[in-house]
Amino acid sequence: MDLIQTNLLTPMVLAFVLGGIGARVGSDLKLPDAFYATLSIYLVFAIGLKGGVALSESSLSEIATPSLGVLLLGGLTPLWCFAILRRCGRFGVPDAAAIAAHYGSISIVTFIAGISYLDTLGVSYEGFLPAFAALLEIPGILVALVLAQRGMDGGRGLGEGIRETLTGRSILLLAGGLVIGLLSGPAGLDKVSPFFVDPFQGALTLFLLEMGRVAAGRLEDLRQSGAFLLAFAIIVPVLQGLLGVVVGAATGLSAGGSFALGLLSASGSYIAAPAAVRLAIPSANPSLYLTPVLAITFPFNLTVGIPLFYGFAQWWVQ
Amino acid sequence: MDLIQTNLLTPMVLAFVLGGIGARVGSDLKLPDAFYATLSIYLVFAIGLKGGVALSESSLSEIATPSLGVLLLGGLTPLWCFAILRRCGRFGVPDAAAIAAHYGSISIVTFIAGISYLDTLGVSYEGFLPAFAALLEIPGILVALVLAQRGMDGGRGLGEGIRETLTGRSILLLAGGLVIGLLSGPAGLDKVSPFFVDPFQGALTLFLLEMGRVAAGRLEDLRQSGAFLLAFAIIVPVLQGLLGVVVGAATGLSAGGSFALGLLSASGSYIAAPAAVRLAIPSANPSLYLTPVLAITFPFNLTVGIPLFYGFAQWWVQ
Amino acid sequence: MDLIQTNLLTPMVLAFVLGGIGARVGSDLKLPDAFYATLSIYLVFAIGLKGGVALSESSLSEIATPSLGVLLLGGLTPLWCFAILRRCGRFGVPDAAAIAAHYGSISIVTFIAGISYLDTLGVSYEGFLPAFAALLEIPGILVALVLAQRGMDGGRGLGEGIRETLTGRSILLLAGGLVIGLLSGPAGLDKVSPFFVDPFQGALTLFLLEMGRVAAGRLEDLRQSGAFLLAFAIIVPVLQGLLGVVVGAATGLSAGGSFALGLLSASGSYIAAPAAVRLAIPSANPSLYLTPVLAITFPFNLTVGIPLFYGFAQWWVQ
Amino acid sequence: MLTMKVKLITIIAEAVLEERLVRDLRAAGAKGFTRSEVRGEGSRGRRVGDVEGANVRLESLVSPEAADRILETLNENYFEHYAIVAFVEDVTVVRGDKYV
Amino acid sequence: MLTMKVKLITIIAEAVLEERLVRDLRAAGAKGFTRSEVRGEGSRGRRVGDVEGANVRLESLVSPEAADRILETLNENYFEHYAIVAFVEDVTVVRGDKYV
Amino acid sequence: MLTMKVKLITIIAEAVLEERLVRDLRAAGAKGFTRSEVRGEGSRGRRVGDVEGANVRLESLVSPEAADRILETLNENYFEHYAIVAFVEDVTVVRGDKYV
Ligand SMILES: Nc1ncnc2c1ncn2[C@@H]1O[C@H](COP(=O)(O)O)[C@@H](O)[C@H]1O
Ligand SMILES: Nc1ncnc2c1ncn2[C@@H]1O[C@H](COP(=O)(O)O)[C@@H](O)[C@H]1O
Ligand SMILES: Nc1ncnc2c1ncn2[C@@H]1O[C@H](COP(=O)(O)O)[C@@H](O)[C@H]1O
Ligand code: NA
Ligand code: NA
Ligand code: NA
Repeated sequence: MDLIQTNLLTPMVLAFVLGGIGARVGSDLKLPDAFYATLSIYLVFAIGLKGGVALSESSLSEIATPSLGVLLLGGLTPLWCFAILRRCGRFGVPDAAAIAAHYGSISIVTFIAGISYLDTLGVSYEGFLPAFAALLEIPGILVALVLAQRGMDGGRGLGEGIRETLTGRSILLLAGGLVIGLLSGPAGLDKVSPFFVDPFQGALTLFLLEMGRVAAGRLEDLRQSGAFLLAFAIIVPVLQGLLGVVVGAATGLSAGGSFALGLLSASGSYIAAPAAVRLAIPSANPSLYLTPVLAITFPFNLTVGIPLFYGFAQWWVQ
Repeated sequence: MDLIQTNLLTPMVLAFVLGGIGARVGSDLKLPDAFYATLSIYLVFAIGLKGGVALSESSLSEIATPSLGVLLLGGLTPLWCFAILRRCGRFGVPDAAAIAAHYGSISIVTFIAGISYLDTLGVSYEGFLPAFAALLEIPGILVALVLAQRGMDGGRGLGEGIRETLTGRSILLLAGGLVIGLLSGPAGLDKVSPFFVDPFQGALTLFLLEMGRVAAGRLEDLRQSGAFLLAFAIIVPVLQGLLGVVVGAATGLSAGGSFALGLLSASGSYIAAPAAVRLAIPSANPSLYLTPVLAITFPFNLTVGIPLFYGFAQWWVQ
Repeated sequence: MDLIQTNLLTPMVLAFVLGGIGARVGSDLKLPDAFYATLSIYLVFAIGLKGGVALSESSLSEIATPSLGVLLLGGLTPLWCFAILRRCGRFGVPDAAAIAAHYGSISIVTFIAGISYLDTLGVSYEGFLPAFAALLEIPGILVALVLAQRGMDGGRGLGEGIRETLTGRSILLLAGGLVIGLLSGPAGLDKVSPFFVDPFQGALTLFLLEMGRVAAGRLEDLRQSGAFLLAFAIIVPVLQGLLGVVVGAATGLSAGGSFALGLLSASGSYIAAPAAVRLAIPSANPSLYLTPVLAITFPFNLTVGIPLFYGFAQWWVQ
Repeated sequence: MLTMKVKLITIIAEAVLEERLVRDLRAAGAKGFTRSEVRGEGSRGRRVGDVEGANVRLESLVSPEAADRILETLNENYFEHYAIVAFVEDVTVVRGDKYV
Repeated sequence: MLTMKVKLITIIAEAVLEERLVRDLRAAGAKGFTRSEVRGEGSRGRRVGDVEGANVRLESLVSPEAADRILETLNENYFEHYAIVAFVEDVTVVRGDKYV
Repeated sequence: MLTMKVKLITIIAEAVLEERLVRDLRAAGAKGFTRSEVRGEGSRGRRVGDVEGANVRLESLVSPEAADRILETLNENYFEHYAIVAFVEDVTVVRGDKYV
């Protein structure tokens, strides 16, 4: 309970709520698109940079085992999501694959919020975790696109979808930030930390203000998604989160690291996946894949998921 | 005299002058609209946040009396402004009401500049002052819109104007920031202060650079407003400022707090009021209400008003 | 060698490379135009501000001699560039003058990177150097425009080009920042340094990410410019850089200051000059003047030029 | 491929009117519209837009009757007091039944 | 001064399609085009654009045949599944051979 | 409601020309205009716009004579050396005397 409170009454989470309220009362609390885009570039690049510097202080052997676990997780998630959506949800192939792609991939902002949470609690974690975020972003999307292919005719979509995914901005910035952090090391980070490190949580607060607005705007579409998808958007993240913690612990991560891996698995993508899916699976309905991720799973993880997975990780890793 | 100098030779005021000069020599010193909008969101939210945290450390009894004074001030200002403009200025109802709305409401940027001034001098003030800025922004506009109604036919304008005012971005951000600060407290502020607190005055400097440009662009319209309005735009703020200080002191505020309340009363709105007035009183002439506020009162308060009201507050509150 | 490494493996230079790679693989790593414009305003104003504060602590006699050297350098550079381009390069008058204008003027971002380099090494330099950047930006362009005039008919172009140059944003911001820094002094800077000083290098990193993208986009045009221009774009900066160091040392600057002056001379303008030239010399081909400056000289100076000129300055000034 | 003629109405107005105009468009029967941010100068000089930053440009594909209704509304409610212009032109679209 | 009639085709679509549409324009024979960022609402409600931020507006001056080819392509590949509208109109240009 | 036909001229050009074009528009008799920021690619490839960030799009409602004058000016002073296109079309407006 205390864990939840530590998480809920932060400026970040509260700003998310404020953004949602603003949208509800019809206020123009909208950040300019240009600033929203800039903030997301900043956040992703900054987390990559910090990760890279931490990576430069890690040994390959520490990273090898957990990496395998992460890749496995990324590849399998869309498979079982797809199966559930087809069997239990009775969704068509395109919609099932589209939703599976989103839950197979990850939300970097959710991850960033989780890391901020650990920082607040003063809990340590493996510095190379952002590399896992990069690793986990892509395979889920690719596997799901291949699944979709079975139910479609054209081949143009898949190729383009894969290219889009691989050259996507967030991956390139995260990976680029990692490499830059790796190469320039702590001395390099020192020079830029008053820009990329210190103001980070504040920038995240403003970003979440806007996310709240966007998520609230999606709420109207919830009826369209149906009860099954609502349940899916909460139950699957919970299961994925617990599973991620277990995989993390099994591959030797600390409690903090296992928590972060769990949170990553629990999160659903709303930047890379939508763009790729829109191009590769045009017949899938965006309301079905975007609304649950944005209006249910993201706020759920932000508020309940973070303390839940952290509590579980603490209890499990001992 | 020394007080003026402390105020005039700051990067903020000088940036305002630079922006004005840039506009005069025809240079393209314009900040992108997106950044200007972002800066104003940032500044208003940040001041709310800080205020909220301070509020969380105040007791209700401290706030009750001054709040009453503030509300009275907000409701009465447009009444006597309206009367002066009608009687002495011979303005029509729409224009008089429009101008009264602007001087009845407040300029949050002027307030922010005043707070920065106190910070520079190391003078303490009641932390809950930003709440007063929020309280003072609205009633002046509403009262003036009601005044305008008497001279108009349609009812659509008033309703919309009131809705606009209440859900306006600056109020929501200020109030939202206050609540977030209140809930997350000093610990929450700590996490985001490298973003919302430390760089604040620098961001304000850039904002004022742009304000200078905008204000200078208005100078050409001064002829249109006539000598009466020019005098009004200086004399009324001075009277309002002195009155605000007296009210502040009478309701128990410190010298710093009384100064801030005076400055608030002296300031005229150029964000919330214009939008509301434009929709609710279409027949009022924007040059008549916007130019004095932006091109006279704002620079006057920024340069002369701040040290003047501070000097008076110091002398009065003893 | 070590000097190069100190320079190459910084987040700034690496971000430039990342931006270039992003453009090459067709990723949308583009910063919004509005943010790019904002960053450049921020960087130029910040460097001016810091320079102004430093200037406020310098004596006129320190500045007089080097200023003369700087002005001479600025006026003569386009002359000999023009001669080389006409004689050896066989360029027509408009193109030769256009290119000469770019190399006669300076790149403020290159200068900023050089200053950051000195800061990293902990090497001291004359605080009034930013004033030289302002001094050096204009004369090179003006001289080149006059040269172009001899081969043209209209008079409209020149006048407009000169006006454009003098009221250009970067000059006004740099000069304005200098004056503001001068007037508000160290106390003024203190208030805004968490915004203008501390995050500076980080902001520069993001800016260079975008510059890398833009420069890489120009690479395709290199074929058009021909081998002569490629060589010109490296050899001339090297000569100019060495010359600048010598002039700096001869007029009494420290090693750090001489280096900075050398780097300034070596750099080519890609903001002020293109705009002025485009208006004043319409018949010159933009690919011929912009591509070498942006795609060759700028990256060259950023990576090789900075350590080269610094090494030379160290060796020469003793 | 079946093409069809419809009307394109473009409205440029001070930003403060944006939400009202959108409601008016819908009320007159527009099925969709597109907005963008523009800056402008007109016969009545600069306006509130100065501070608020911008004008808004709305364009909507509509039936000829809807176009007339919109012009009528603009004429009655806005042209006198606000900074606003509007113009209508003929355009060809595919699947035109979507707009009318 | 020789003027000429050409076609102006305007496409408004969800931003994710931008690069594809540009390729299609070129393939159909467009010699140039202009893009801008817009926001919109249409018959099929809000779309992916919600997150990605915006729609894109492409306009291109082309020959009548190219305009037809582009409409054809849009009709076949996009209209069914994507948030997109397109319209064609007649405009007068100078030096029209640049566009056809 | 009295409608009237006027000309809409649209100019898309590299941003560096913005102020000049505005002056030319006024000189040719335009009573107002609207600007927006766009990006473009044309027959002459990318231009200075690359660094400066953008093209500018100017649109102005004018009389037929003014439209001709403007095209003439563009033809004489800009088309050869600058990245610029312009086109004219017929549009219907209310209270057309404001524009001519
Ligand atoms: N002749 C015109 N051509 C194009 N846009 C115009 C014209 N006149 C006015 N505008 C636009 O409409 C807005 C309001 O104009 P006005 O009502 O004349 O002040 C201006 O800011 C311009 O964006
Ligand atoms: N009738 C219309 N007039 C103008 N733009 C439209 C119209 N309908 C749709 N749009 C634009 O096209 C996009 C896609 O519309 P739709 O395919 O109807 O969802 C919208 O976001 C609008 O920007
Ligand atoms: N065919 C075209 N259709 C629409 N816009 C064009 C076209 N050609 C050129 N443009 C625009 O005009 C600018 C200059 O083109 P250009 O002079 O051909 O290099 C381009 O950047 C585009 O924005
Ligand atoms: Na996931
Ligand atoms: Na007031
Ligand atoms: Na130079």
